[in-house]
This record gives sequence, C-alpha cells and structure tokens, in this order.
Amino acid sequence: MMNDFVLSTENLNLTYGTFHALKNVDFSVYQNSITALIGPSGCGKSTLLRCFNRMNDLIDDVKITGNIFVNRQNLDDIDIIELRKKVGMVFQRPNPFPFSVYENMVYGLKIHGMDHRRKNHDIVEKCLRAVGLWEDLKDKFHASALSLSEEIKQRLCIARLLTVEPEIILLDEPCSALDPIATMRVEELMIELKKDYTILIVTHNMQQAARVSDYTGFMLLGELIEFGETSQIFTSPQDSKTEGYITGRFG
Amino acid sequence: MRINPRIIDKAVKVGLTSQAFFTVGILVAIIAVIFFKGFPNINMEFIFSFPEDMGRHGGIFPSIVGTILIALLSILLATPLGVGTAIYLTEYTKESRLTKIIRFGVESLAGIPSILYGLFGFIFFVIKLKMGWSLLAGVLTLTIMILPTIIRTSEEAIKAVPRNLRIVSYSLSATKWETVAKVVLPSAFPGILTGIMLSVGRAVGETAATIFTMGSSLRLPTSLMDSGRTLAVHFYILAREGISMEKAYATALVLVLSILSINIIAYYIMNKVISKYS
Amino acid sequence: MIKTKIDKEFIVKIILTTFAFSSLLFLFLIFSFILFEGLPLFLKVGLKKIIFGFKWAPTKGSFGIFPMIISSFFVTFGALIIGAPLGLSCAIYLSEYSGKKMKMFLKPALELLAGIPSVVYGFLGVIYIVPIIRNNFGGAGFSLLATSIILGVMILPTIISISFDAIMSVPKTYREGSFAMGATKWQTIYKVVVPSARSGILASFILGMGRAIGETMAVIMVAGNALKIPTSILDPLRTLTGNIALELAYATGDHRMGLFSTGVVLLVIIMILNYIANFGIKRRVIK
Amino acid sequence: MDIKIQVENLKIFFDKNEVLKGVSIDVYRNRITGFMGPAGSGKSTLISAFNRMIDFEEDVKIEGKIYIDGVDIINGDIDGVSLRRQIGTVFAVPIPLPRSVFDNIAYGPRLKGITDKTELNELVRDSLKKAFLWDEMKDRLSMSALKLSGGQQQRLCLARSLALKPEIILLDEPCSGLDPISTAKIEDALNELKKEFTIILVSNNTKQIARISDYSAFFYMGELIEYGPTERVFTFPSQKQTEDYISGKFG
Repeated sequence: MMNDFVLSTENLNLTYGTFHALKNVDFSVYQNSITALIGPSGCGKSTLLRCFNRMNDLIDDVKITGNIFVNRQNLDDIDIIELRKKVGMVFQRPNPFPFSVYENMVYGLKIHGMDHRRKNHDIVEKCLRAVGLWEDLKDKFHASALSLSEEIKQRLCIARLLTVEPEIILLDEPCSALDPIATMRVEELMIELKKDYTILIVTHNMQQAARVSDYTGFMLLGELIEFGETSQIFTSPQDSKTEGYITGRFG
Repeated sequence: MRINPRIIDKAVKVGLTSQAFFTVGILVAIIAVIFFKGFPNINMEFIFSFPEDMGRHGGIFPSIVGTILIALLSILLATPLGVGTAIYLTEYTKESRLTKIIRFGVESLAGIPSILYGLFGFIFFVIKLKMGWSLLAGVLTLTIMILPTIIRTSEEAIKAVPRNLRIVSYSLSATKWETVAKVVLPSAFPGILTGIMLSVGRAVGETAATIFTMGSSLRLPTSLMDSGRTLAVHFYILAREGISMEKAYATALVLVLSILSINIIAYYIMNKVISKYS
Repeated sequence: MIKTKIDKEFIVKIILTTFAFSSLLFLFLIFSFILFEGLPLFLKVGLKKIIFGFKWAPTKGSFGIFPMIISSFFVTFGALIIGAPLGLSCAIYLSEYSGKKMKMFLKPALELLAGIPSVVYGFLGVIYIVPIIRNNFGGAGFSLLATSIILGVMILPTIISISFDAIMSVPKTYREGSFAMGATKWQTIYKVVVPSARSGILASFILGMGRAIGETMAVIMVAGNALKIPTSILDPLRTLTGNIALELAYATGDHRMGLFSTGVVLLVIIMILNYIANFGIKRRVIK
Repeated sequence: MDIKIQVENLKIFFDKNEVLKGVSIDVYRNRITGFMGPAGSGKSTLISAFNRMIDFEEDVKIEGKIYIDGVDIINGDIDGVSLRRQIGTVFAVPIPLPRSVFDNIAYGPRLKGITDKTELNELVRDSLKKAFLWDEMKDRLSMSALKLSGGQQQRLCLARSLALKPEIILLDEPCSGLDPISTAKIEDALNELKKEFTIILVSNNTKQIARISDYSAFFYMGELIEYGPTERVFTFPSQKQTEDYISGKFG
C-alpha cells in the first residue's frame, strides 16, 4: 500500500508573512482512494490542499519549505501548467465562468490546445455523463452557466475539470454551499469518480469525512495531528486532540 | 501552428509593463517640463506681487487669492450638501425608484462638461440673478460642479464601513443618526476627506467654468461681488495670447504643484486608512 | 427621552432628504436655463439649418454647426483610438501584473494625470506636439491629430480607473478556476477576466468619450479652430465646446443664442453617452 | 417556571420566501435555551425578530406574535431602540468597534445619556467582571479593542451588551470562530450569567448545546421540529429528524 501514493509531502512548512500556516507536515495520498482532511477553521487544511496544485503561488508573501511530490516527482521539477492539468481542483463555492455551459466545458480544451471541433462534442458529452449531468444539460448548452442551481454548477465545475483528463482531483469543501440532498448526490459522485481518479477532499463536516473517505487526516493549528484509515480515526483516535474534535468539544 | 502559450504569456507581460511605464513616463515628462521651465522664473516677488502690463511683468498674487477663495468657498458649500446626500442615499433609503432618480441626477451632473457649467453659470448667476462676473457666481457654479465628486466618493467611503459595525451599534440601542454620527462617519471620514481634496484640486484647475462666471479681471477680489481671475484662467490667458512664456511656465508650475500636493495628501490619507483597516 | 430622540431622527431625515434632492434641482436648473436660451433659435432658424448647416456666421444669421458636430466626433474617436488601448493595457497591468508595492505607486501616479489642469495639457500641446506635427508631416500643426493626441492622454485616467475597477471586481474565483485548470496568466486574462469585465471596460471607453467631447480649453489651444469639416488628420478644426468658449465673452442677442444652441446639442450628445455608460451598460453588469 | 418570551405562530417572509413557518415556543426566565439546526433552518432569523434587528433586512414580512414579559413586540407600540436596551446581542464573529476597550463598553450606556465618569467606570468594571474579562483587561482599558485576541474580543462583546443592563442575552453562534479554551471561558461565563439573565444560545455545534443549555430547540427548514429539556431532547428525541441531526447525519 505504501508504494502507490500519488501525492505526498515531506517536512512541509508554509508561512504567510509572519503567520505559520503549515508546520512540519508529512502527508500522503494513495492512488484511487478518497482522502479527507478535517479540522477547525484556520487549521491549514485548505492551505495544504492548495499546495498540491500550487494555488498558493497566487498569494503574496507565501514561503514554502520542505518537499512536495506528485507521482513521486518533486513539485519543483514539474511545469506548473502540466501540474495543474494533472491535478484538478474544485472550489468551496462553485465557480463556473460567466459564459455558456458549452463555453465552460471547452475552456480547458482551448487553453491546452486540445480543441478539435469534431472531438469537442464527444468529450463534453463524456464528461457531463461522468458527473451525471448529461440528461439535464444536453439541451442547455447555450444557457448561461450562472443560471444553474448551485449543485448543478458544482457538478459542472467537476465536469469541466474532467475534460483535460486529470489524474488527481482536489476538493476544497465542495459541499459547504449545498443543501443535504445535493450534498448526498455530490458524495455519491465522489465515490463513483474514485475508480478513475485519486481524490483529496477538505471538509469541515466530520460526518462527511466519515461517510466518503478511505483515509482521514486531522489538522489543528497548522499541524497534521493524526493520519490514518478513516474507520480507525473515527473509532479509536490515538491523539486526545483528535478525540476532542470528533466528539465536538471544540470546532 | 500553435505558439507555446508560455512564450505568449511572457511577451504580453513585457508589452503591458512597458505600456504602463510609458504612461507614467508621460506624467513624469509633463511635470519635469513644467518644473524645469517654470522654476527659474519663480520667486517670492512673483508669488506676492501684483501683475503689471497684463501679466507680462510682476506677479500673480491676486490670482492666488482668487483661486484659494473660490476653491475654499465652493468646498464649504458642497461638502455638507454632498456628504448629506451620500448619507441619505446609503443609510436612509432602500434602493428604490427614488434613489435611482437621485443617482441618475448625480451621474448626469458628473458627466456634464465644464463648459456647460460655465454656460449655465453665465446665464443664471451672472445675467439672470444679476451677480455680474463675480466671486459669488464662480463659487456657486463650482459648488454644483464638484458636488457629484463629493457625493460619489463619500458614498463609497460610507459603503466601505462594514455593515457589522452598524449592526452592533443598533444592537446596543443606538438610533440611526447616532449610528451614523458615532460609528459610520468617523470610520468613513478619511475617505470623505479624500473626495474633498480631489474636488479642491478640480476647482483649482478649472478654467472653462470659472472664466465665464468669475471673469478675468486682474484685481484682488475683496468681496463676494468682485470679479477676479483664478490661476488657471490667468495661465490660459498668458499662454493663449502669448503674453509671456516665462510667466506662463511659472504660473503653470504654481498651479501644478499645488494640485499635485493636494492630490498626494489625499492619496496619503487614503492609503493610511486602507492599511489600517486591512 | 426616547421620544426626543425619535423627534431628532425625524428632523435629521428631513434635512438629509432636502440635501439629496438638491442635485436634482441643480440638474433641472442647468437643463432649463440652457434649453431656455438655446431652443428659441431652433424655432426661429429651424432645427435642420442649425444641425445640418455648414455655415457659421452668427452675425449674418447663419448658425450652421454641422462641421463642429462632425469635428467633435472626429476628435473624440481620435482620442479613443489613442487612449483606449493604452488605458486598457495600463488597467490590466495594474490589476493583474503589478505587485502590491508597484500598485501603491502606479495607481496614484496614473490618477495624478487626471489632476493636471486641462489648460496645461493644451499649453504643452502647443509647445511640443504642434511643432512636431508641423515639422514632420506638414500643415500648421494645429490639427485633428494634435487634438486627438492631447485628448487621448487626457482621457487615460478615466479609462484606466474605471476599467481597473471593472477588472478588479471580477471575482477571484473565476481566476482561480482558470489557473487551476492550467491556464497561463494571459489566457486567464484574455479568455476569462476581460470578457467578464467587458461591460465595465466598455463603460470606461464611453465615459472617456464623454470627457473628450466635453473638453474645451485644451482643445481651443491645439485645434486651430477653423470653421470647416477636416478632410485629413492634419487639418485644423473647431469643436462644439471650442465654439462656445471662443465667442461667449463678447456675443450678444442671436449670436449668444446660437452659442446656447451649440450648448444644447452638446448637452444632448453628452446625456446620450452618459445614459449608455451608466444605465445601458452597468445594468447588464449587475445581472 | 416563568415564561420570559412567548412566541405564537410566528411566520417570517423574506421577499416571498417563507423562512419561518409558524413557530410557537416559550422561553423560560433564568435558563439557557439552545437553538440548533443546520444553516438556513431559521434559528438566527427567529432571534433577530426578538430584538427587532430583523427590521434592518429588506423586504421582510412578519406575522404572528412575540410577547416579552407579556408585551407584544411585533404589533405593539414598541420601538426597536428601547427594546434593544433590554436585549443584549452577541454575534457569530466578534465585532469590536474601532475604539478603545473602555469606549466599546461605554458605547451603550453613553447612548442612554450616562456621562458621569464614576458611574461609567463602575459599569465598565462590572460588565468586564461578569464576562470573565476584568483580570485580563483592567490595565488595558485604553487599548484599541481591535488588538485583542479573538476570544477576548468575543468576551468584550458580551461585556458590552451587559453594560446596557439587559434582561435577555441573545448569542448567535458566539463560539464558531474560537479555540477550545476561549470557548470554555465563554461557556463558564454563560453558566454564571443565567442566574441574572434569560439566555438564548444559537449554535450548530450540538455538543455545545448539550453541554450548557437547559432547554433545547431543534429547527429545520423554518420549522420548530422539537423542543424540550435538553437532557430529554438529546437522549430520547421524539422526531427522526432530530435524531439524524444530533447524530450528525446532516448539517
């Protein structure tokens, strides 16, 4: 099992200005699994997630030390465009571009020069089917993506990612803007996607982590306190802080 | 053939950077020219003495006084009106047809070019209200002209005050006006001040609206009904009629320096506030 | 105690409401007085003869301002051709490329351009731009080209600051979404940011046009003020604003009315531009 | 047991959206009543009706009755300003006014017309003591309130509402942004305060409600699903939805 991890960090430290957001994090994500990061707000879980596709580069004053590996390759050796193509990301709030559904779906193809008029339609169909949206959207290609419901928007964002054939999908609290039923559907989708992709999800909802993930990491104040199989973390946590959090003493 | 997007990315960055610096270069060039040509002709006597021979000799003292008077008085009138309007629009009404009409009025006033203010001030204040070319007519015209700037900057400053602070104030049993006076205005003050300073700059640099309302007489205005000549008007006449290039450059330098320093103070205040709240 | 507080609230509200309506009153006054002075001539001479008339000889009863209308549009478009690309580039550079410190320096520096009085632009135009044109391209130098260059620079601050605001108000999430898919910075700007800010950018161009068409003193100084339609960019011209400012000081009777008629035409053009910029375009942004 | 607040068939509409769908509930004097439920359940809307802060929202319509000490505050001749002198409110995020600690607490009393220096000093001291903050603040009264830590700021906000000498204290998720230690301090303060005040605590942390409230109410989609003594609600919930919520199936 230890041999097939696709994401990992070694002694990772990250600071925003003077704020030490990640402290000596050693962490791994295994192929074709769902790994969840939990912890109270401000614990660094989203920051850690964003290290894997270098989204932290967009923020000023960020300093990173330590190593990050994607497919055993050091992150520094990977071209950032190739990296982000390989490691897709879904955000807390669905963020379709203010264009039509179709324009959203072919955006990735266009920027990567994979845009072939004949094949586009097939790729769009395949990816919309993968997220269960084909029936809903096949007649609405020219509708504005902003007019869709929040859940459909979030699925569309996932489908948009799939067009460029990523290997890993990062999800940053993808359900926090959704109602219980939509949440359930997105969770089902994650389990479906796990067959073909490796998934890392950040969530503030512990039950969600317990429901969908295979592995769970608990973070507090920038440290990875505990990491292990989800069933073990939730039934017999080794660390008293983990226990405190999952039993709701704070957070 | 698809060009590598990474190369396009770099080329664009170079292109945009150079255009931005070219634009700043224009500004620097303008200031440099005015400064180097004007500086040798400036001295205490130029500032504090009266012009002679249409401005060919002597100084610009009456114009300095006229400029300060017209700018100060119009700010004094426009500030309560403008800030009051901004408070009304942000705190006292909900978005409605009425606020839309008022905003339309403000936007329209902002878009009217200064020559039309001059035209209006001339026919209304100078002729119909029989003020003649006078400081008063100039002040009233400029008040209307700078009002939209003050309204808009004040409105933005007031809107930038976090809604939470108002909610807290209300929850502690404050009334609306108490909340506005004790929480909203103190927090918005620097932004409002910035708007006022920018308006002073606009009033000082204005030509078309003042020349037809305050006139272009070269004497020192001592009452509201006196006519006079602002620095900008004086400069325009010196330059356009080719009276004296040296005096024109010197006047331009006084004009530009005073406006720039007003603007720089305004930005300084604004930045201080931004850094305080972020 | 509470009661007196409520009374005070009421009085404050009345005062503020009065203030708020003052803007509308001023707008009404400006409109009515300019129209009141300008419209009678339209009735007397005829709308067509004024707007489409070629000859401006107000003391001899000819009030044609067609060449000035055309000239005003020419200089406005000239200014836009120069100012729009430069201004948009600056706005994009400022919002997307410049670092925090650079932004703190560049943004106020660029906005200071707006603080320089228009007469100074005109003066420098006369001293530097006009001779350059005269010596290199021929003609008197006082020309459509010189005017367009001066106005192009003058409208930069308007275009930069409004486009900048529009670009900055594009949600960060759109940029993140694009970057996260592996787009380069320029791809993100060109394909996502600028299209999303399209309406605001367009509004900045139109408000820039409004500023250019309304500018007076700088234009008088470099335009040459000739009373004909320019046929080349090196020809001199007279704008609507220039016409008013040049003659108002000494005009009387019908002549003065003719200048107010010019003002009416200018006012109508400006109102249309403002309406497009503020309502036609902005409304779509909100949706 | 005394009823302090009595709600009868309260309906609240935002625009055409029915956010509260006919809620009736009695809140008891000198008790802590916990309001829990997922986001959008209407619990915060309900308390904003108690202090009429809801009047500051746009397009609100209220039907039904709320009696405080027998006086109908919805239909009666009561203005919000005097009502809020009796009801203190603490919000989810601490919101200190940008001025000193002392001036923050004196803000409300000064509005009431208290200008006497010794009286203000006394009020400030008493309020800080009640919020368990006096020892930390007694030498720092002139410091800017913005410089305090999050936990201190929240207790300052509590002290600030106590300075008005209210009868009821409303707390809207007061601990959502706080660490375990600060949370415990607030909870300790509340346990003391209930001797003098009627306290309503809104929280989506069910464990917190279970820990400190005497009565618990569970809201879902604008309806009051279950209400009763906390021990009963948490051990023998009568409704399936309550049980699902408490056990973390959604929310």
